[in-house]
Amino acid sequence: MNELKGGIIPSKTGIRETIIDLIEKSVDKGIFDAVIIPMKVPSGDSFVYVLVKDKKLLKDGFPLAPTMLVQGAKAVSSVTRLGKGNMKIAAIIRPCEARATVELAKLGQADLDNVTIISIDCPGVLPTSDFLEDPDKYLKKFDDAYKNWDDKIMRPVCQICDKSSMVTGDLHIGTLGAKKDTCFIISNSEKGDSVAEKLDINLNQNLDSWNSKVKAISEEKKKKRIKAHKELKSTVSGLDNLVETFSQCINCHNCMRVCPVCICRLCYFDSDKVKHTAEDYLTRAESKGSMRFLPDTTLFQMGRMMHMSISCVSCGNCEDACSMDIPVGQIFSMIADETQALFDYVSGRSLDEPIPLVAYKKEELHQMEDAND
Amino acid sequence: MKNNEEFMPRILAFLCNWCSYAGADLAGTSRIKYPASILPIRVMCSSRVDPLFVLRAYLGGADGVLVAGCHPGDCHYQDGNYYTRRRFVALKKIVESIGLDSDRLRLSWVSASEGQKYAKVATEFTNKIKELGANSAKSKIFL
Amino acid sequence: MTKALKLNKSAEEGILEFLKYLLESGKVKGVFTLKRISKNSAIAYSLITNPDELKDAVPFYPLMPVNAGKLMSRFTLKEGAKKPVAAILKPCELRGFIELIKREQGTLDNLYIISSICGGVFPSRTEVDRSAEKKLPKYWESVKKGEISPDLRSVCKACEEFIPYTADITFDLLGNNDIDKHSIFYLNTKKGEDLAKDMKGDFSEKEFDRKKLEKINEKRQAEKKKLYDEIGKKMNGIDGLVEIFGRCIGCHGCSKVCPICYCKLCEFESPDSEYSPSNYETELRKRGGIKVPPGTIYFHLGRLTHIGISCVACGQCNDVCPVDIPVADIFKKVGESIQKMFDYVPGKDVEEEIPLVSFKQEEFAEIEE
Amino acid sequence: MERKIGVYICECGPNISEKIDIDKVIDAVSPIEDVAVVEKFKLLCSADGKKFLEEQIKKNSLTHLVVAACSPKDHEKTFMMVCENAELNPYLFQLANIREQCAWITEDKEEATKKAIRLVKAAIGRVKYHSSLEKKEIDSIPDVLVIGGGIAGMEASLQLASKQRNVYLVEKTSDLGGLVKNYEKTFLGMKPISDIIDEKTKKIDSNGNIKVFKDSEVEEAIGFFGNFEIKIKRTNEESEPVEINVGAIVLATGSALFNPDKTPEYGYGKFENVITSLEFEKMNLSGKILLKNNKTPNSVATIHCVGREERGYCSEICCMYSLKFARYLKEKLPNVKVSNFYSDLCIPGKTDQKFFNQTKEKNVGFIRSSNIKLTKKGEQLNIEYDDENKNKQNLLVDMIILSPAMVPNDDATKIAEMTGVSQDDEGFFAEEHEKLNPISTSTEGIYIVGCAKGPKNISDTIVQAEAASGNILSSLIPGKKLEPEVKTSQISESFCIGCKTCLTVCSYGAITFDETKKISVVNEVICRGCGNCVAACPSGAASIKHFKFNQLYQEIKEAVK
Amino acid sequence: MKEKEQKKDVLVIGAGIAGIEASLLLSKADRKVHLVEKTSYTGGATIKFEEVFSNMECSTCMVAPRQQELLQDNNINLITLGNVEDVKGSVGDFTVKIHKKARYVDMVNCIGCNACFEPCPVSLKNEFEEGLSERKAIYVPCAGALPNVPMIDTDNCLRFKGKKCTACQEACMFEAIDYNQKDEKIEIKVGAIVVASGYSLIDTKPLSKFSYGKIDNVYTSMEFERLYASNGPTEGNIVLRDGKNPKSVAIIHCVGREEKGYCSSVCCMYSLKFNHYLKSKIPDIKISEFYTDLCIPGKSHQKFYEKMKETKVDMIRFNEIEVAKQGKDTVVKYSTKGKKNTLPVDMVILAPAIEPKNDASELAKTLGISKDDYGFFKEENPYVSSVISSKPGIFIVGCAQGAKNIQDSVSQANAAVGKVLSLS
Repeated sequence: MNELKGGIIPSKTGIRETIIDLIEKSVDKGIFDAVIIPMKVPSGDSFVYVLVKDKKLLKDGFPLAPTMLVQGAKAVSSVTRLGKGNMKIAAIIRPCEARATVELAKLGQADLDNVTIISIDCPGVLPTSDFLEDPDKYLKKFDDAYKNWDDKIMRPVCQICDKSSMVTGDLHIGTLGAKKDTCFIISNSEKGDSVAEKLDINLNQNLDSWNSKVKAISEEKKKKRIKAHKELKSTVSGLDNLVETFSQCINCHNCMRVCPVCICRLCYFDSDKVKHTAEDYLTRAESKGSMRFLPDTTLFQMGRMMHMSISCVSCGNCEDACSMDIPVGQIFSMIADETQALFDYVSGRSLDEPIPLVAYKKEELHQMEDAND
Repeated sequence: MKNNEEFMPRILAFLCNWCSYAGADLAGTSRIKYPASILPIRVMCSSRVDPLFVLRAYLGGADGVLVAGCHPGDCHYQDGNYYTRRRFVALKKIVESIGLDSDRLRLSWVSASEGQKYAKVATEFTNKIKELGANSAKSKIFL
Repeated sequence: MTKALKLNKSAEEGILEFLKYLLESGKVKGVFTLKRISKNSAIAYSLITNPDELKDAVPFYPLMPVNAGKLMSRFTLKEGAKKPVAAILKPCELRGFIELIKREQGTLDNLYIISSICGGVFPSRTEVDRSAEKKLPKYWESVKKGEISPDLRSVCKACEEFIPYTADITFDLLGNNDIDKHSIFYLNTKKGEDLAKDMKGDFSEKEFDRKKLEKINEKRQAEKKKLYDEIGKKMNGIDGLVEIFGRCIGCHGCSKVCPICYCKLCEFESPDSEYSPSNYETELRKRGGIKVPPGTIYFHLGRLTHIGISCVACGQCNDVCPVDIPVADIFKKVGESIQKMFDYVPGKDVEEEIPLVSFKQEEFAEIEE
Repeated sequence: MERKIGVYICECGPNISEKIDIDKVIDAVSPIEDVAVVEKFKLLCSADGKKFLEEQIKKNSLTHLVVAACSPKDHEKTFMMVCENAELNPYLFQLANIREQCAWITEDKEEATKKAIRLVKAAIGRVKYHSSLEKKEIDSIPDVLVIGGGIAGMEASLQLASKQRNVYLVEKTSDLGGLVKNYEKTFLGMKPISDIIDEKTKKIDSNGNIKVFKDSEVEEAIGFFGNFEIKIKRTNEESEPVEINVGAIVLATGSALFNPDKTPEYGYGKFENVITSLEFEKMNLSGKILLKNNKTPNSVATIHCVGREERGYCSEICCMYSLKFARYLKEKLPNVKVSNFYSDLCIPGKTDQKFFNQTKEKNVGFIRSSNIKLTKKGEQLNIEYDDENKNKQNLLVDMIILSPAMVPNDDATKIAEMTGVSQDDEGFFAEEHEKLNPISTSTEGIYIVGCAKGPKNISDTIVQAEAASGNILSSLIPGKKLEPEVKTSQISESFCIGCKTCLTVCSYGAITFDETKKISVVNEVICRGCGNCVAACPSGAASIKHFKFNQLYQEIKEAVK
Repeated sequence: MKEKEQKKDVLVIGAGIAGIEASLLLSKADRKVHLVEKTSYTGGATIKFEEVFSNMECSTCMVAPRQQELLQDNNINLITLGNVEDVKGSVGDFTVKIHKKARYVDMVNCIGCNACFEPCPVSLKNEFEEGLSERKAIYVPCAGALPNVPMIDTDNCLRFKGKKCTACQEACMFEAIDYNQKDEKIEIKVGAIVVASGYSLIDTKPLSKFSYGKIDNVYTSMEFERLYASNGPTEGNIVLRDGKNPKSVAIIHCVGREEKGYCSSVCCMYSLKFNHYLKSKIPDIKISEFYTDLCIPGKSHQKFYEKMKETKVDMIRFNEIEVAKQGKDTVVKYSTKGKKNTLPVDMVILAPAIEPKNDASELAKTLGISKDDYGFFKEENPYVSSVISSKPGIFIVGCAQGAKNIQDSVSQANAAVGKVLSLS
């Protein structure tokens, strides 16, 4: 991966303000017409994405929100799925959201021509259920945790995320390794370059301290990740464990609905293809004396793995939305790492990488074939 | 001499082709005056008016929504307007019991010969909406 | 007077014995009920065909992992049951099922419905945090006394429909002080009597104690009033709605678990509900900003127009909402208000037409002022 | 494809131009995306106007047309013609009504202009989503099935049968003529009924294009206007049903008489010599008007309106035939004393009253009465009744004729269900529109005539039979294709969940259910395009051409912007 | 032997509901129809009614779409202000001469903006509104009349009385007004003729006992229809000539029945309908219906009657009846069951018998068809068909053949079409 270029900008008041200022400037300069940015909801106890044009409203923008309820990729997709439109839009999202966005673009669910993705060094997000218990308290907790890059209170998947500073969008705001009252701004595309240029930001400054810090963190996290996955595997692998794990699933399919890369209008597992006659169900039950109803919970989860683990960005939204606290997110991040590794693919790493399952190389995966000689 | 400050509501009117739209036309041909606040939308039968349209209009910022069809028993399609009536009372009740202003929704039966009545309904409704003021849904961003 | 069967066994054992008898006698080929299905004692609906499997069955467990009405629909959607199956449903599950049948989403063929005078259920959360088990003793106490257990779902506390309407057999629970001594089955229908016939136990003519149930109902009504007042305060104008629904993330989990929502593809997920770039431009011009994905309140109001008339207020939607919006409380209140207009009780009678697809020539004259 | 929308605003002389600032409208809509041309014109519906539009469409190779002018009721068709002439699909056009519902309803030019702008914008927004629609054409079978071989059925058959058109006449009994064949004479002019029937029967027998099925019933009728598939089966006989295809069906299944058992006060079945009008007709036809004891009656009373209260309607002809009975009696038994017990005389029509007066002159008694009760007094029957002033009276007679209400035939419901024709509260077949389509039903191509749709006399029955043939002859023309409604509903197979909501609300039986796929299907030939099913469908699976979701939604959006 | 070719075109006389329905149906069969209407508008009597019994359907909603269809139908040649002057030939080949009065307003150029009315200096009683409102010398009978093109009433227009007035012409922006228009003589060849020339109500003045014309507040049923019509002179507000709402009304059936010698078959029903009219506008009004025999045949009619009875209408069966002044009051003097009574009322509505149009016999002569004793066109034989006149190829429908309701008129219209289409 080629070296990223970037610059250093002042950040006295705090990263959120810095970003807002940056956006405001750009809006004034006509670089952007509208911004996709998290915002506090009127009830004050949650955050959602808002597409903002009005500068007054922009003030309420809340980058780096403590929670991730709507995955930013879904927001970008919702705005651009039917076409890029005439507005130049900036999307202030997290790295995993940026990566999901890239995946969606590949799947024709987003048109990024007019979108400038601006990601941020991400400390992770809080589990929604925790946050909702006491929003104010947890917001503070989050901000503290952010300051000293402490992930203990974050989503389990965030705690083992080794891509929290991965730059796949156009611009990236780096805080890791930044000197006091400054932060880094990294460009990853011509789009990014031109924005920086219009904002008179010199992109040829030294990023070493950011790079090294990011490297260190992601390596450490990588270790944690592998370890965690190993443990998880021991508890969930094997049919019994799997069934046990998913036994509490109530088929609400929330996981699928909040998953950024589950794009089907009508999920296969909601379609007629999974509906059977009473007789069929009964015979199936008779074969074992008793059958959970609805059956096929595990099939559903594994089916999803088949359908989207290749594009999974381990954002943990599924786990967060699961009303039965099944560790879906962790399981999927584990599976995803493996399936993606197969093709040396990292979901959302780059727009130019085709999704493995819709492409092939002549010479690959022989290890999976029967020895034929 | 007209006061430009005065708030002129924006009222969407779904009119059935056979009775109410004809009635509205008659109001015009008879040169009966009523506020220009009413924006007619022609449908073949009032029963085509999906309550969701009314909701979209309401949340989209229409200050009022009028649905008008043939008098009960006169439906050009036998009994469409009876269904319209049920859907509408249900919708109005929903809007009301969820704490929104159900006075912004109105159902009327206007026959093809009732130019007068159409104008009357339009005027009354407009005044009603003027009392209620603009629909604040217009400016909400968290809808 | 309806026939009643009495077994001198606690409710728990009684029902199981009865089910066992049904399976063994071959009167039914399957029993559909709640069951512990895993080491960590997860409770889930199961279709049991082997009598031995009944040992883990917990028919009256105060949990509703899924609204079984939806499951029965799934079970009979493609084709009604060919062999007899007994299903133990809670009253609101039964009503949900009936509403779905009215919409061609299932049939009662060969189903024997066993329901109970219901004491309500816990939020699913309690199973997640494993607190359900601990809460059980307290729960059964209040059931015996005919009181409202503090651990119930908000809508259960406020539920007046705890007596099933169309069950073949009604099991006497709520307000029955002797449930740990004996079990009473009310055999409401011919089908019900046939099931119980030949069962060892004492049969009698017995009517359940309306007066007692009336008392219970009064408590429920009081709760309901509280619930409505509370939620009613919030449901106040467009700002009130924004307060309530503003944080909805549009996962549509509520509709997914709703026993009435039955569409293959929800209209609110259809192409018609997507915003085109120009739509967004319009909205921004109008509002300066717009939540994405948009259309939250539209979705909930719209869903009300579709299923409010049939909402059985089971509370599933409350449970699955990832952002704790009191969907069920709102739907119960609003749903009831329209049901009242047509004095319609969803799921009361399978023959009764859904008001919105029928009409009377003389009605609602007043609507057209 | 690139859109090029032309917007043309009609000044309509001063009517629009003086009330609306047209230039402002032009400025407002010109910048809109896809709008290629915006122009005003003095009078677009004039010959010049039409020519101008046509040229504009061609010159600018427009893909969509918006005209802002008068009400669609006035000139929608006009401008759609213009489109056709300019080879632009007429459904790619939208008319904004800025005259009747804008210019003419306010004095406030500013407001009118604002409204006009909205209306035109709405029209533009809508038209963008219009799509070309083509007229459908379907082949049709000119042949006709007539059910019922009474006067109505015979008349209809005769008038319909021709070289290019076969008629299948199905009669459940073993001979034609229906109830009427039991009568001796008509009441108008006292003409022999046999003449009428014999004449028609002869004609039918000799007509090669009429195939008569006696002792037969229609077992199945499926399909739609122009293409019905019919199964005819012989009653009480095990034989394969005959299968025929017809384009239209005439229901002339007649009526029956109210059963006086339900009104015990008249002692029917209890006392001898109390008979129904039909029994009397038969007796009279046999030539021998006799009491049970074979004596001739010296006094006969006719009681009108038997069962009227129970049924809730006046059967229209009882008064008249009761008068006719009096004439029969007076002719055959000159000295017999005849009295009529009636409540209100219903003798509409220009000649009926004359007939009444003539009858009266033959000293026939007319007694306005209520609360009639029959008892037996020796050999005679005693009629107890209240007279006009509510005084109790009575009268002794030898024979009593009851004039019972006319009621639908027993098999009416069966036939209704088979054909999908609806019945009114009384059980008679229901008209599509009581006044403008008194012969048609809500199922296009099925017509109802004679007493099957309500009591009436022979003359009116014949008129209806002819009316049915009028409808059929004008719509089912051999070799001519049918043109069903263009703006019909459709149901998306992939979205339909099969809840049958749409079936329930459709008044025309245009939606059927595919039991294998478990989804609803619209028969576009039957659909009238009201859109009720679209609003009823919760899945958004139903849509209706030219009033599609997006077409209306864009209109709404622009209007409330 | 070669048969001489049959003309396919059809002449329909009268653009009332029967004529309209006949024409539309014929056009559907691709027949060219010449529809000759005496007046300047279509819709006949039916469009004068606000609602029609027994389902109280709005008459305009019912008829207007058909009128629109008619005007836009290329097969139908509508000749308004037309009069059939001469008919020669026989079935399959009639030659018809029509006198078309000039309208003096160009049907093509006029867009119906009505700008020409206001400046017209003449104003007189509007016949369409039964003289209850005024019209100008250039006018359409009522708002929404179709075709929506005014005519000039040359008997009253100043210009046609030799004055120099051009007010209407100046007001017209579309050069639609053409004083030089001339009456036309049109000759057409048709194969068949449908006569739907309609009816009128008997003149009630001669029936002095009803004091019509003598007492202000005695109205005919047609006047009352217009009083109630929302597009009528009072916009549907039921008021007496002094502008007050009546508090009590007497509706008298069978006016002129004795004299005519037949029952007009629709009066009972429309009188009951009036009862509904009155109650809907003036709920606490007192209504007395004076009738002799209630003639409400038809399956839906008695139900309607019973519904009306619930509104507490006073149904009085009279033997003799008379309307008179008693001091200032209008009273109905009547005898029932031998007893004499007097009832003071604010308003009296007469339900006069239906009779043939005054020009019926003239038309009969022109057509060469026979009339019955009452002057209605005579059907050859009701048991062959009531729409067949004495002359082959000429069919008689609607009230021109005898008093009847809309449904039966339309049935006859359809029947006549059946006859026409099965000719040849």
